[in-house]
Amino acid sequence: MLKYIRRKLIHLIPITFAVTALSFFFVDMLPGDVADAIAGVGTDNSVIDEAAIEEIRKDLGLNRPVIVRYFSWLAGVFTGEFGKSYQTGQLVSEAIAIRLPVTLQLLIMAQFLAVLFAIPAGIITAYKAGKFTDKCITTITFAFLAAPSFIIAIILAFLFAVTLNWFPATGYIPFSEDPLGNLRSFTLPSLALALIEWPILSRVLRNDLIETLQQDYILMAKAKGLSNFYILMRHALRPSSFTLITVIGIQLGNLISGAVIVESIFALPGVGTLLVNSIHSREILMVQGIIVIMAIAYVIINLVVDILYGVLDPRVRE
Amino acid sequence: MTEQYLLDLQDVTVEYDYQGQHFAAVEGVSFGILKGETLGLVGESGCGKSSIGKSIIQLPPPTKGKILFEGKQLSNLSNRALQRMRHNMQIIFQDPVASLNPRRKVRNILSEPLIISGVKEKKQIEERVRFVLNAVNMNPDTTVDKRPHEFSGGQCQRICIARALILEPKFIVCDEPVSSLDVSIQAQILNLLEDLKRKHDLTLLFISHDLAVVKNISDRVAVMYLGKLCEIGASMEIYEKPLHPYTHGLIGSVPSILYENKKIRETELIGEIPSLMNPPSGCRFRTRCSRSEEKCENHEPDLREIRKGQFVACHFPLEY
Amino acid sequence: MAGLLLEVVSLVTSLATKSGKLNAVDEVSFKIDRGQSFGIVGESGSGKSVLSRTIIRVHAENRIVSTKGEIIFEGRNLLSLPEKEMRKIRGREIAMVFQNPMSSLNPVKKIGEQIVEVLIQKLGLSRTDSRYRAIELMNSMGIAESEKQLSNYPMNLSGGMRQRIAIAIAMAPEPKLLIADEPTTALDVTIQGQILNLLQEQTNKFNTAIILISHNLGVISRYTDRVAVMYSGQFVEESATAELMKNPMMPYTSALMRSVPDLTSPPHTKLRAIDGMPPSLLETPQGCRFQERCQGVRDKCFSEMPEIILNGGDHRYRCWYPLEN
Amino acid sequence: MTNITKFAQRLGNIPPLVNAIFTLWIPAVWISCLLAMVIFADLLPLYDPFESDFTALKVRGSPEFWLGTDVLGRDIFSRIIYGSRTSLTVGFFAPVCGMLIGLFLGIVSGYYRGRLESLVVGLIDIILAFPNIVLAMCILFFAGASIVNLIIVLSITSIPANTRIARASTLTYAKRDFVLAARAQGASHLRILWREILPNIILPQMAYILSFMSIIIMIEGSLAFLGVGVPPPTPTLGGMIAQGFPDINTDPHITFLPALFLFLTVLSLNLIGDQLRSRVAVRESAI
Repeated sequence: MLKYIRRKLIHLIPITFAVTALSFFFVDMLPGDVADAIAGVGTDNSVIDEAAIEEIRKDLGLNRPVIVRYFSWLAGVFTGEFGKSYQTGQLVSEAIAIRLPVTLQLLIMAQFLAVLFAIPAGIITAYKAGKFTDKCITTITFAFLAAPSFIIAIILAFLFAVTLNWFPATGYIPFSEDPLGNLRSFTLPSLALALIEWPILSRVLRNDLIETLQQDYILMAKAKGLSNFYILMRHALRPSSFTLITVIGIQLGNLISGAVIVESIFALPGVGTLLVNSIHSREILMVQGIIVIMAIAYVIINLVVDILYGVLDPRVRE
Repeated sequence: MTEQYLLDLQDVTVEYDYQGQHFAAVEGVSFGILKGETLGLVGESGCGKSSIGKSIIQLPPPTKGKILFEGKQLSNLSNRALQRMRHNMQIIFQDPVASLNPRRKVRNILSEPLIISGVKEKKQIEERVRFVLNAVNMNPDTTVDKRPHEFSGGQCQRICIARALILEPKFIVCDEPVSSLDVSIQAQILNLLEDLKRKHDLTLLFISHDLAVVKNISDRVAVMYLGKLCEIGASMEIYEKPLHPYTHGLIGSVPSILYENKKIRETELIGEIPSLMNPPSGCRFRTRCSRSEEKCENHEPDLREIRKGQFVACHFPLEY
Repeated sequence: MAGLLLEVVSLVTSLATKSGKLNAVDEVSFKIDRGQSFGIVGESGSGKSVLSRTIIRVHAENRIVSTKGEIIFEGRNLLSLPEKEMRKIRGREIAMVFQNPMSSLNPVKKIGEQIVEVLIQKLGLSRTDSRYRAIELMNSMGIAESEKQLSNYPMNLSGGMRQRIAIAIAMAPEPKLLIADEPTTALDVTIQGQILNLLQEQTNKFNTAIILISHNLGVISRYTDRVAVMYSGQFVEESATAELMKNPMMPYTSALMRSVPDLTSPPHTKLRAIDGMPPSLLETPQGCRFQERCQGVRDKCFSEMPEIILNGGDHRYRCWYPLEN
Repeated sequence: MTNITKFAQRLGNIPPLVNAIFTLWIPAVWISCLLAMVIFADLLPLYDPFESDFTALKVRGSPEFWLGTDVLGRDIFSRIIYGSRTSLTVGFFAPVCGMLIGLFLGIVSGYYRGRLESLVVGLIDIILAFPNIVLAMCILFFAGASIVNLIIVLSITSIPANTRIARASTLTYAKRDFVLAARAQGASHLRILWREILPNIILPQMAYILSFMSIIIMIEGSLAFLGVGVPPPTPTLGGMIAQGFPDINTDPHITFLPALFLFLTVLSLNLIGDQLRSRVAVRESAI
C-alpha cells in the first residue's frame, strides 16, 4: 500500500510542475501584460504611453527573461506569495484566503448532496433494471444531464427564492454569525451543483452495478443462499464503486467550473466570483494565483481519490 | 546432427517484465525440429510453452539464445529479411474467434498476408483464397463474403488455418489450436491438420496442455515444467516409459475413459506449481517430486540422453 | 442412508434470447439417490449448465427464463417454492461449485469473510465460532496455513487453492446435494485430480449427492456412479457409468467416446470425428436431433423424435436404432 | 416462475420510459428543424436580430413577435435562431477537432504503450487539472473572444475524454490475437493500426460525438452567460439568458425561452447519442 502511494506521489511531481508552468505561461504569453493593464491598454479611452508602460515593466521586473520570472513566481507560489493586486493593493494570497472557505463549503456540500442522491438512485435503478422504477429515475437523470448548471441555478432561484421565497436568492451569511442562515444561503447554490453532478454519478454506478451483477461471484453468492439485499450491499457495491470514485475525481473540474457560475448567480463571495471579477478587471496576478490554486487542488484531490481506490480495491495495490 | 533440423532452438531464454517484476518465462531451452516431423510441446499453464511458440516467430524474439531456421539465425536478420522469412513460418492461436478481426470479411482476412507480401494481382489473390478455403474443407462461395461472427468456433479455426496456409509456409506453430473447441469439433481439426501436413509437406510445432491430443498428433514430444525442458523423445517412448518423474505424474493424472481391458496408471502429483517469479533452486520439480534428494536442491540437472533419442533432465530418472 | 433425494420430471427451461425463444433444457427427467454421484456430460451449448442452474435457481444468463415440469427435492417441488423459501435451501441443502475459481470468488472481499458469511447466515454460528470453523474447514480442504489465508484476497491464491476455498464454502453446511459445474475445466491437469479427489472425499464423508458436470468423458468415467449424456438440450442416454462406457447404445455417445484421442492408442491414430455441428436450438429438426451427424440414420429418424426409453435394466437411451454391441 | 432472475436482466444504456418515437424520432426532427433554420436563417422571413423596436420592449408572445421581445425590444425568436447558430457551429467543430486529436493520441498511446503512453496520460492529467470553463474563460478573455478561439479552447477541453475512450478500446483490441496474427504475417505497425485497430474502434468512438456536442453546447452557453463568450451584440443563447436574468420576476420569458431552447437541443442530442451508442453496443456484442 505504501509503495502504491509512493508511486502515485512520484507521478504527482511532474504533473504539479507542468500545471504551475502552464498556469504561468499561458497567462504570461497572452497578448497584453500587467503593465498594459495598469497603463490602461485595451480599455476604451486609453492613450498608449510606451514610456510609461516600459517604466511599469521595469518596476514589476517584467523585463527579465520569462524563465527567471517563472521561477521567482513559482518560489512565490510555494511560500503563498502570489503578488499584489495592482488596483487595490491587496495581497493575492489574502484575497484568495478570504474567499476560499466559501467555495470549499459550496463544493463540499454539493459533492455530499450529489453522492447522497446518486448512490440510492444508482442502486435502485440497477436492481430494478428495465423495470418501471428504473425507467422513471433514468428519464429524470436524462433531463438533468441536459440542463447546464446556470439554467438549473436560475430555475432554482426563480422557484424557491423569487416565487416561493423559501431561501434567499443572493447573499452570504458567515457560519460564525448565523449557522442556520449560513446553511440556508448555501442550500440553493449547492443544490444547483449537486443536481448537475448526481445524474452522472448515478448512471455510472448503475452501469457498473449491472455489470457486476452478471459476474460469477454474484452467482456464487446467490448459490450460497444469501439474500438479494445482502448480496447487493456486501458483494456488489464495493467492486462497482471504482468507476464512481474515478468519475468523482474527473468531475471535480466540472464541479469547480459549475461553482464559478453558481457563485456569480447567487452572489456568493467565493473564489469563483473573485475570478470572474479579476478577469473583467484584468487582475493578471490574481487570475494566475486562482488558476494555480485550482489546478493544484485538483491534482491533490485526485491523489486522494487514487489512494481511496487503492483502499477499496486490493487488486490495484499490488 | 544440427544441420538436419529445420528449426533449431539453442539455449533460448524468454524474459518478461510484469508489473515491475522481471522474470524468465523460459530459461535455457534447447531442442530441434526435423523437417517434416510434428513435435509436441506439453506442459501445464505457466510452463512457458506458449512463450516458446511466440519467440520462434519473433513476437517477441527471445532475450537470450539462438533460434535457427534452415540454418539462419532469426534474430540476426534485418527487418526485410525477417519479413520474407515470415512466409515460411506461420502461427495458429488457441482462440480462433479472437484471432480474426471481427470487422473484416473472410476474403480480406485471407488476402491480407498476400497483400503484405506484395502480391498485387487481384485474380491471383482470389484464386489463392479459394484454393486454401477448399484445402480446409470450406466452401469458398458461401464463406468469402461473411464476417467471423457468422461462423462457429470450429469454422473460425479452419479460417485461421487457411490464413496460415496461404503463404505456403514450411513450418507452422500450432499454439493450443484445439483447446477452446468441443471434443467432436476437436477431432475434425486434428484430422485436418494431419491431412494438411501430409499434403503440403509441413513441419509442425504442436503446443498443448492435453497429453492425449499431443500424443495422437506428434512424432516426438517435449515436456516442459516451469520454464525448463524436462524431457524430450519419441512420442511412443515418452508415454510408455517416461523417464522424468514429472512426465510420469502428468500422464498418470489424465483421467481416461474406463474400459474393462485397459490398464490405468493412477498417480497423483502433490502440491501446487511454484511461482515463476521465485522458482525453486536446483531442479525446479523437486518441491513436488517423491524422488527428490539433497542433490536435487543444490544442482540443476542437465538434459542427458538416457535411451536412444530420449533426453531427460533429472538426477534420478525412472528405471524400467 | 440410501433413498431418493432428487427427482426431476419433464423439466423444460426456456431462455429468451435476442434471436428468439429456445428450450435450453427440453423434457429432461432423472432421479438421484442420497450420496450418489451423478455425471452429466455434453458439449458446450448442450444445456448441461442451464439444467444445473435451474435446479438451484441461479441464472447467469441475462435473459428471461421460464421453466416447466417438476424438480422434487426431498418431497418438495422446488419450482413452486417462493424465492424466499428457495433461498433457505440454497447454500444449506443444495450447494454449488462453479467452473472458474478465478471469477467465482469476490475479488475485493477477504477469503475469510467469504467463508464466514455462510457459516453465520446459514448455520447461525457466532462470528468467533465461525472463524474457528472456517479454519477447521480450510484445514480439511488441504489448505496450508489456513489461519493466515483468512485475511488474504483471492488474487493472492493459485487457481487450485481458490477452488478448494470454493469447495469449503459449498461443503460448510454439509449440504445434501452439491452441484459441481465443470469444477476443474479451468485448472491444470495435475491439479484437476487433486480437486476431484477432494470433492469425492468430502461428498463421501457427509453422504452428499453430487451432480458433476463435465465435457470430459475421462473425468465423468472415473468419478461418477451414474451418467447422463446431453445433446441439444435433451438427455440422449443415461445409465450406470461403467455400463455406459462399455455399452453405449446411442450413436452420439459412442461417437463422442471415439472422437477423443486416447492415451493408450499409438500416435497418428486416425480419430473418428463427428461431422458437422449440433443443430441450433432455435430451429431444432423434426425427429431425432442427431440425425444430421449420425452414421446409422434411417427414414424414421427424420420424421419422429425417439422417446427416451428403458432397455431392460436401467439403461435409458433416445434412439430408434440403437447400437448393438 | 417467470422471474427466476431477480437481478438485472438487461445491460446497456438507459431503457427509455417511452418508446423510440420520443427518444429518437422527435429529438431527430427537433435537431433537423433547428439545423435547417440555423443554416437558412438569412433566407427566412425573420426579424433582424440586432434591430430594436423601442415601441415594443419586453412584450410577451404575440402574432407579431412569436416569442416576444427582449429588454431592448429585439425579437426573441430571431435572436434564438441566430444564437443557436453560434452554439451549433461551436458545438460541431470543437467536438470534431477534439475527437480527431483524441483518437490519434488514444490509439497511438494504447498501441505503442511505454513512454509515449505515460506522456499522453500526463498530458491528459494536465489538461484536466484546469477546470474547463475556467480555462476557457481565461484564454478567451485575454486572447479575445471569437468563434475560432472558442472552437480552439473547447477542442482542447474535449481532448481528455476522447483520448481515454480511444485508448481504452485500443488496449482491448491490441491484446487480441488477430493483431498478433497480423504481425506474424509481417504487417507493419502502421498497417495494423490502420487496417486492424482503427476499424474496430472508430464506430464506438463516433457514437460518443453527439454526447460531446451536447456538453460543448452547454459550456458555450455557460461562457456566454458569464459574458466571456462571443461578445454582444452577436446573439448567443447564454448571453440572452444573462440579459434577461435581472428581470426574471417580472418578465421570466426573456430568460426561460432561450433556456428552454438550449435545454431541448442538448436533451435531443443526448437522446439520439444514447440510442446511437446502444445500437453500436448491440452490434459489438453480436460480434
